[in-house]
Amino acid sequence: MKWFLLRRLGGAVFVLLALSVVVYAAFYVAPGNVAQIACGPRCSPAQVAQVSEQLHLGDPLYLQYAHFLQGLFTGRDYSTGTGVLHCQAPCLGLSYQSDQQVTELILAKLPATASLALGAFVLWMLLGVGTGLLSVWRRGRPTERVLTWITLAGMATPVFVIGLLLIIILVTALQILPFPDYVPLTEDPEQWAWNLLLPWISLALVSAAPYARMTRASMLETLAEDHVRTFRAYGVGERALVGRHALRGALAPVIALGALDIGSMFGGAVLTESLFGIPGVGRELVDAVKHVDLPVVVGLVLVTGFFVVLANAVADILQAMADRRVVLA
Amino acid sequence: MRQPSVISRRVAAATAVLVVAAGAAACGPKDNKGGDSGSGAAGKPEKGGTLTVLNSKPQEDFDPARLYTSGGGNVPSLVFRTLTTRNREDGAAGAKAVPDLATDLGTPSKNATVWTYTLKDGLKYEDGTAITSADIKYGIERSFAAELSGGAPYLRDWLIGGADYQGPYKDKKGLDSIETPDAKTIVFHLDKPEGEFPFLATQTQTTPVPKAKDTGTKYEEHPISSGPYKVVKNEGDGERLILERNPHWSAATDEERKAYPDRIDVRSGIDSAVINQRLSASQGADAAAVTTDTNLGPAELAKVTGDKKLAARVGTGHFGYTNYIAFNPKVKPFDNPKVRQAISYAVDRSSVVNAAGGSSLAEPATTFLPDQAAFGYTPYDHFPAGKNGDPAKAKELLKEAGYPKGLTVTLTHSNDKDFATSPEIATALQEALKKAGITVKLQGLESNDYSDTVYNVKSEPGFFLGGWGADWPSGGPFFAPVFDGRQIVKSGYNFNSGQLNDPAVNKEIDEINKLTDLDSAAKRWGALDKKVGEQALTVPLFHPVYKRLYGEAVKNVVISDWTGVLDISQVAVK
Amino acid sequence: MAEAIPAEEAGAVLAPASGASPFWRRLRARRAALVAAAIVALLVLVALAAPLLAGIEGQDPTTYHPDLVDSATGGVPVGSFGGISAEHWLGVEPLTGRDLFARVVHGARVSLGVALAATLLQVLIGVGIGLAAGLGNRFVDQALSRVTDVVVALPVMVIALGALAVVPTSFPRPVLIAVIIGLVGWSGISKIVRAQTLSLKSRDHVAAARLSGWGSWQIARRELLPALAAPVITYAVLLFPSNIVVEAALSFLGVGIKPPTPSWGQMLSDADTWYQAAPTYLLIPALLLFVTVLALTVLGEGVRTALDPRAESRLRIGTGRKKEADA
Amino acid sequence: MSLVEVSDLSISFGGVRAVDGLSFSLEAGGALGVVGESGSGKSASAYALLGLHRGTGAKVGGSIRVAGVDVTAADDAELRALRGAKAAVVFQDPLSSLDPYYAVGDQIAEVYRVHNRASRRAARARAVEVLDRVGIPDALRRSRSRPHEFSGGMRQRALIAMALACEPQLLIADEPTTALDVTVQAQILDLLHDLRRETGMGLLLVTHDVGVAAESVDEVLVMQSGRAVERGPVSEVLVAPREPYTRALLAAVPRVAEARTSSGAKPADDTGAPLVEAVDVRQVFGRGKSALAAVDGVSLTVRRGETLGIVGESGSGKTTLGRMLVGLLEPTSGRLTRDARVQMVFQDPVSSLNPRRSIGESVADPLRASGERDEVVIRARVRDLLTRVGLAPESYDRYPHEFSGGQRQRVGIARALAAEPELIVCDEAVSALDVTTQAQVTALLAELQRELGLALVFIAHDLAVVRQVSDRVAVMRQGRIVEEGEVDEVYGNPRDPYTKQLLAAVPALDPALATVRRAARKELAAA
Repeated sequence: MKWFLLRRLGGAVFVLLALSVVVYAAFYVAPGNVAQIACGPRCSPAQVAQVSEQLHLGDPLYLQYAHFLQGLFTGRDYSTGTGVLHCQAPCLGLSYQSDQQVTELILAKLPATASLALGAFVLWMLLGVGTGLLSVWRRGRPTERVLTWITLAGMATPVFVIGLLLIIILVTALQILPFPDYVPLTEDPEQWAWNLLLPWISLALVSAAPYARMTRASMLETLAEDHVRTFRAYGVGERALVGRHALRGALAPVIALGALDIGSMFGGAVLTESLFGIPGVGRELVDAVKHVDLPVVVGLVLVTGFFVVLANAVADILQAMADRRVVLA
Repeated sequence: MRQPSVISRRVAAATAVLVVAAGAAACGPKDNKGGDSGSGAAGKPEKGGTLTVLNSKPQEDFDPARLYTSGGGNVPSLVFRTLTTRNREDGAAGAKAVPDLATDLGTPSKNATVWTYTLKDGLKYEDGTAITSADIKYGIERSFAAELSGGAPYLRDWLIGGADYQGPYKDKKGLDSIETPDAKTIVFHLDKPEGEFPFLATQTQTTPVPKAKDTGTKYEEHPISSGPYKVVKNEGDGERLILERNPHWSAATDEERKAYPDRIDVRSGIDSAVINQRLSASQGADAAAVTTDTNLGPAELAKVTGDKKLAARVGTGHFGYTNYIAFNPKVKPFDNPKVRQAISYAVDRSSVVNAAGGSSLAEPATTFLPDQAAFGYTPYDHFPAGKNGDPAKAKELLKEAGYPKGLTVTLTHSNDKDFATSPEIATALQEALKKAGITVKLQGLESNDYSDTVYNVKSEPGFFLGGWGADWPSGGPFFAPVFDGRQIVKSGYNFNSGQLNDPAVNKEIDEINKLTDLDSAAKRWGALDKKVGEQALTVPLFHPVYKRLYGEAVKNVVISDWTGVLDISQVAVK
Repeated sequence: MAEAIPAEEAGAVLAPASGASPFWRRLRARRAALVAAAIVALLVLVALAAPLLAGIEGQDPTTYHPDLVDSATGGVPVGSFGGISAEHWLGVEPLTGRDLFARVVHGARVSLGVALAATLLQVLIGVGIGLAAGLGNRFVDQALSRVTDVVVALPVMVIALGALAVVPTSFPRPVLIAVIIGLVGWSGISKIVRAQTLSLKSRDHVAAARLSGWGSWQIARRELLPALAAPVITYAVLLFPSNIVVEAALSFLGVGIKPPTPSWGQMLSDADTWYQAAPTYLLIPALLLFVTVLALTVLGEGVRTALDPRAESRLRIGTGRKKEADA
Repeated sequence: MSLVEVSDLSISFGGVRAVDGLSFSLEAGGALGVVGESGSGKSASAYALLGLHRGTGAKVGGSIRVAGVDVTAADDAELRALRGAKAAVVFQDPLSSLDPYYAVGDQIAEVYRVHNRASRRAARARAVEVLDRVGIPDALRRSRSRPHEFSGGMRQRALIAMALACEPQLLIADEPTTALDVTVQAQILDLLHDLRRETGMGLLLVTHDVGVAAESVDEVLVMQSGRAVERGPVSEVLVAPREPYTRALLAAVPRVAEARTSSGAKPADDTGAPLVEAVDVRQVFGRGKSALAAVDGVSLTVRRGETLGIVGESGSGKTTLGRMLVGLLEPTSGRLTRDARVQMVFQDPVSSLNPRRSIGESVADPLRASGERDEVVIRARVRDLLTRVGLAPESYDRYPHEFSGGQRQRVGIARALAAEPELIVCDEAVSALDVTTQAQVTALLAELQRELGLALVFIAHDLAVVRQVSDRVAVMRQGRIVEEGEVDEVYGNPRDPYTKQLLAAVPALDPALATVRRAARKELAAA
């Protein structure tokens, strides 16, 4: 296991560096005069040149990337006019648009995405595994048919359509829930949960479907295994067989998939965030890319990349544990 | 000002749902008695309470040197007082400038190339220290620093030595063309006559900044206030801004700003649909809420017009802005005036107005200058296209121009759904011109790519959608950058798309700039617009109309003709 | 956009599908799959015959009808249900007045076309990389897994906007969108193919083939690919609907198909604010998208169980009902 | 009233009738062996005793009474009460019969608590007790570890412990030792024998291996395609069978004690250069601390026309050696020279043929690989080969799933012959087959060797089969050859203690010898 972790860590570092190079290259090549955008539409060519020099935009690609790496490992100094601002390592530079430290900017946005991701994760795991378990428990009966149809319907709807429908029903018609307006957890937990309920539900409804299918499939597979036959031959009841043995067998692959999905969720559920106006990483990425704000884009891609790579490693570990029975004596 | 960043229509990424809530207690029709001519909730406005501002865009770069505002901006003008400011009265009077920190609109001398201002007495910062002319000089100098870029270009173009000055951090000795003989007076030396300097003095660049308290790019987090409110909290570069009363502000020295609420909570990053939804529901704190950057979209408008109570809570305003088709005469076949005229005849303004949100959000335009007196609006329609275009006349002209079988052209537009240069408007034009035998191919560009392409002399396409707004309500800043030959920029952003360099037009522009009597200047701008219009360098399409909701408890709502929107310094919530 | 692509294993089992005939027999036995197949066929037909159908209705997707919308109220279509009438079977589009039926029908062509092209691309790349990772030595396997990580980690949003900025606008947008979606979604297939290749490699008949003298690429073609067909097809049939949703999501974020080409995603993103003023404008594309994706998912499910003969037998074991056993 | 009474039992799955009118009974404390080839319905009948077919769609006819309970009539609750408490079962494959996620002790405790009101702690104590009783060392600690940390034999002991937990009156053992090595098999059979003597519970032992039956049961019931052929005391049926089927079955069973019957093969031609020569070859898997030497320094030669048997338990490295000889695996170190065309026949009939390709095409594979393009020539050559291995030439276009295990092995052989090899390595080629089919396939191999002068390397774990086929034999243990020589010499008087232990563990067909050999084994194990 130690060997495995070391290799994955090395792999992760490689992936993150590769990501930053890809994004730098893409934006270096992309048209759109960054200096002009950063300076403002009515800047004179002289002013644009000054801004371009100040942001080192004139340097060749490798030099800009070198500055970036230097910032990442040792920190960098920026002139604020009257003094010097030291952005300590890991410094992802300053945003062209708002001169804010990218690290601060992302840390300010992460809680919103995290709350959305974790809340939705819990809901869709419960919903998914629950539906899967129920449909196996009731297999062959009408309820299983209905549940299968609901899960398939869940997979067939984009999140922004489900979100819209929920808003129409729960907010406008029945007015049970307020229109979501993100309140940080630290400020007011009760409001935080109340406002995030709608995004959680709509995200969970869409993402729960694959889990329901997978739970059902792997539970059925486990039920056909020899060891379940053994316990049935020893008089163990159906409920215990399904609840204890079949479910336990199905959990490992499901959690592995869950780890994978939550990793990409940290990449910001762009659609859900835009639909419900949640100031998360996803929306920030869309704005930053549209304003060709390179430092923010690179910073965001690295952070989301980190979570995805972390999730992949965790998913593989869980998968390895799940398949432990294959690697037998 | 090209695309007013302060006032933007509904942003593309927003998804919207509008609710028509049953609505709280209805309030009767307003009467405009008393000094406060604003509409809104009944009863006399009193001091106190918290005004909530719900915005999509954050108050980015909240530094007087960096803000690009029209007349000092809405929220910024609560904190940054300027030499002069916009008149806060309702209607057409609102389009004039009035003194603010200065005692008057400035005394011009030497043929309007030297402007002198004297400061009122008893002007203090939030920390009680006095405001001096040196602070105003330093404030202007700061706006030249590369780190604090973003402001309007006029100071750089008008002040002597402005083009080369690099800001106080690099040129320690400062800008000579601004003199401060004593703590109360400040004198500006311009390199050419500018009758409209008082309008320029309304911009936040003339806000005083004490040199001792300047922290460069960090100043925006807590700028020193000279206005009725001071910054108590500024999170995420303007995403959350809380203003509270500035004890050292004296109402005596400031007739313009009423400043009724005790506290103003400016929240941003909210979806524009959410803003309209909360304003119409108007529950809880949202009853005392307004917005300074989100208009009603067409779909939301459809609901509002159907509900009397809601319709009463909509402020309608006109901001000096024109959307038009721009031609680049250097590109074939648009060098031929007959082709440009043919297109002017073929345009179907009603389908363009629909694409821009319908007749209540856009009014057809036949003149380049906006249809407001302040711009010297002189109606003309050299190439009458009627409501739905005149394809026959257009075909006739095309035959004369040597294109009997019609022609094929490419229209460049932006991909943003901004109801100005958007794909919808481009497709509306495409359909109209098809009737006149002109096949139009569409070229949609991403927003940044679009600005780089159309505002660069080398890459400017022959036929593209454009729009222009007023930095202040006068023909000067509207007309000159687009038609003045000397404002053609070879490398960098050039807004003179027609690349017109007509000595007669240039000379007339200089003449008008000399006038300090703004009314006569306005008439001259109107006449010049009519004359240049004959060359059909642009095809005016429509002027936008801004409609915005405000909360039920909001009183004294004033819509000024300068900004076209509700003035936050007048409203009360008690 | 991360949540639109379901990365779950298809659960397809490498059961030796003995010959083709039982597959069709099992597929026919599943009624739901048959209905779904019919719907999908109908949709493909509609997409192909789009101009013909619009012709029958006498409309086209681009003509403006300003007279059919009430300009003062923000462009709401005149008449009930969004202006449904004899000439306009599904009503007209607010603001522009363009015929909705023609737009939906042409939109089908774009949405289904883009999704199909993207799926094929994903299958090609996925199988290629999966096979290479499965057959290659440890170093190749590691390197390719890391490459997959990079692709999975890159948000589709960045790729889309980066590509749009770089690629000249003359390049046909639907093809570009298909390539973008294709470049992003192949990691699921490559994981499956790699896993199956690893388990197949240890099979005796593969060893026998090597002993007979075949080279490793011939072995890949003769022994591995036929065995990979089942799981890959099953996963592709599930990937296809999710690609439609991704195209809709990209249009929703303003980086998808650009006007005037109609696509369902774009119509959805335009219609989101009109849900109260002109509900049909939103419901029609939403419903169509839902039905298409549902039909494809059900078909995919049917194909999966038909390819995996052990599926039915698993259902019955241990349901423990006494009476059935003694029948 | 006897412990088990089965009368006119019939079981059919879908259209296939697996058991047809079977009747037998078992007295309390008695031991009955049910012997038959695969497909004879022996396991189906055993499962029917616990009503395990309920809900699987199988149709069960006739009456079954176990420990006073009428199984077919019992409702679910009654049936559950019977399973485990009155009658318990031990399945064949220890690999997958335990839940990989729970500790072994917990699983036994779970079964115990199904039938006895007991606290969790008491149940776990009972688990440790029975684990200790079946001879698992340090039972308390091992009860907390999970199944994959147990060896094959240990896991089978744990399953027996689970059966003992509720002190059932009847133990049904379905092929309990088939998946185990011969030495471990002997220990398990001895354990079963001691437990029966101690607890007096009845035993129903289902097996295809006549030897296993001979050693551990009092009476034996021979079954063929769903019907009982013969029943009687083990000493009578196995020594002097009445029915012709039983006689044929016994004849086909290879005896480890008898010398090769047909040794008409050409004498090994040891003049020419050896076809394959391995000098101190090693094969190491994994790296660093976890490196495992599957083959640890083996030297051997194979001459033309000769049959070299390689015998050893699982994990001895015999398969790895086989794959190296053929060239599928490159040795990590040591020299291996091969100047002959070699082919291989594999163990698992299912995985050795590509399911999507007709058997004719599979056989034609080597021909196509060698560049032959002419379809007519290929088809003719394949038809000859199919006939040569005893298959109908028209079956060229039929698919593997339409053939039995034995027939598929014949296709494997035909494919090997297609490449006109000089040496064929048979890796457990007959281990998965029934005794009768096994005999036919080995006879075919011998015939081909004589006719084509082939050299054979016969890898297997069944000492008896190896003795029937080989000229020379090598015994492998943990990657090394512990003994090598003429087959009669090695089997007659083995020198290496491991070989002796192996030979002692092979179950003898004569029940009388059983008790004597069991005592010898105990004393050897103690030494």
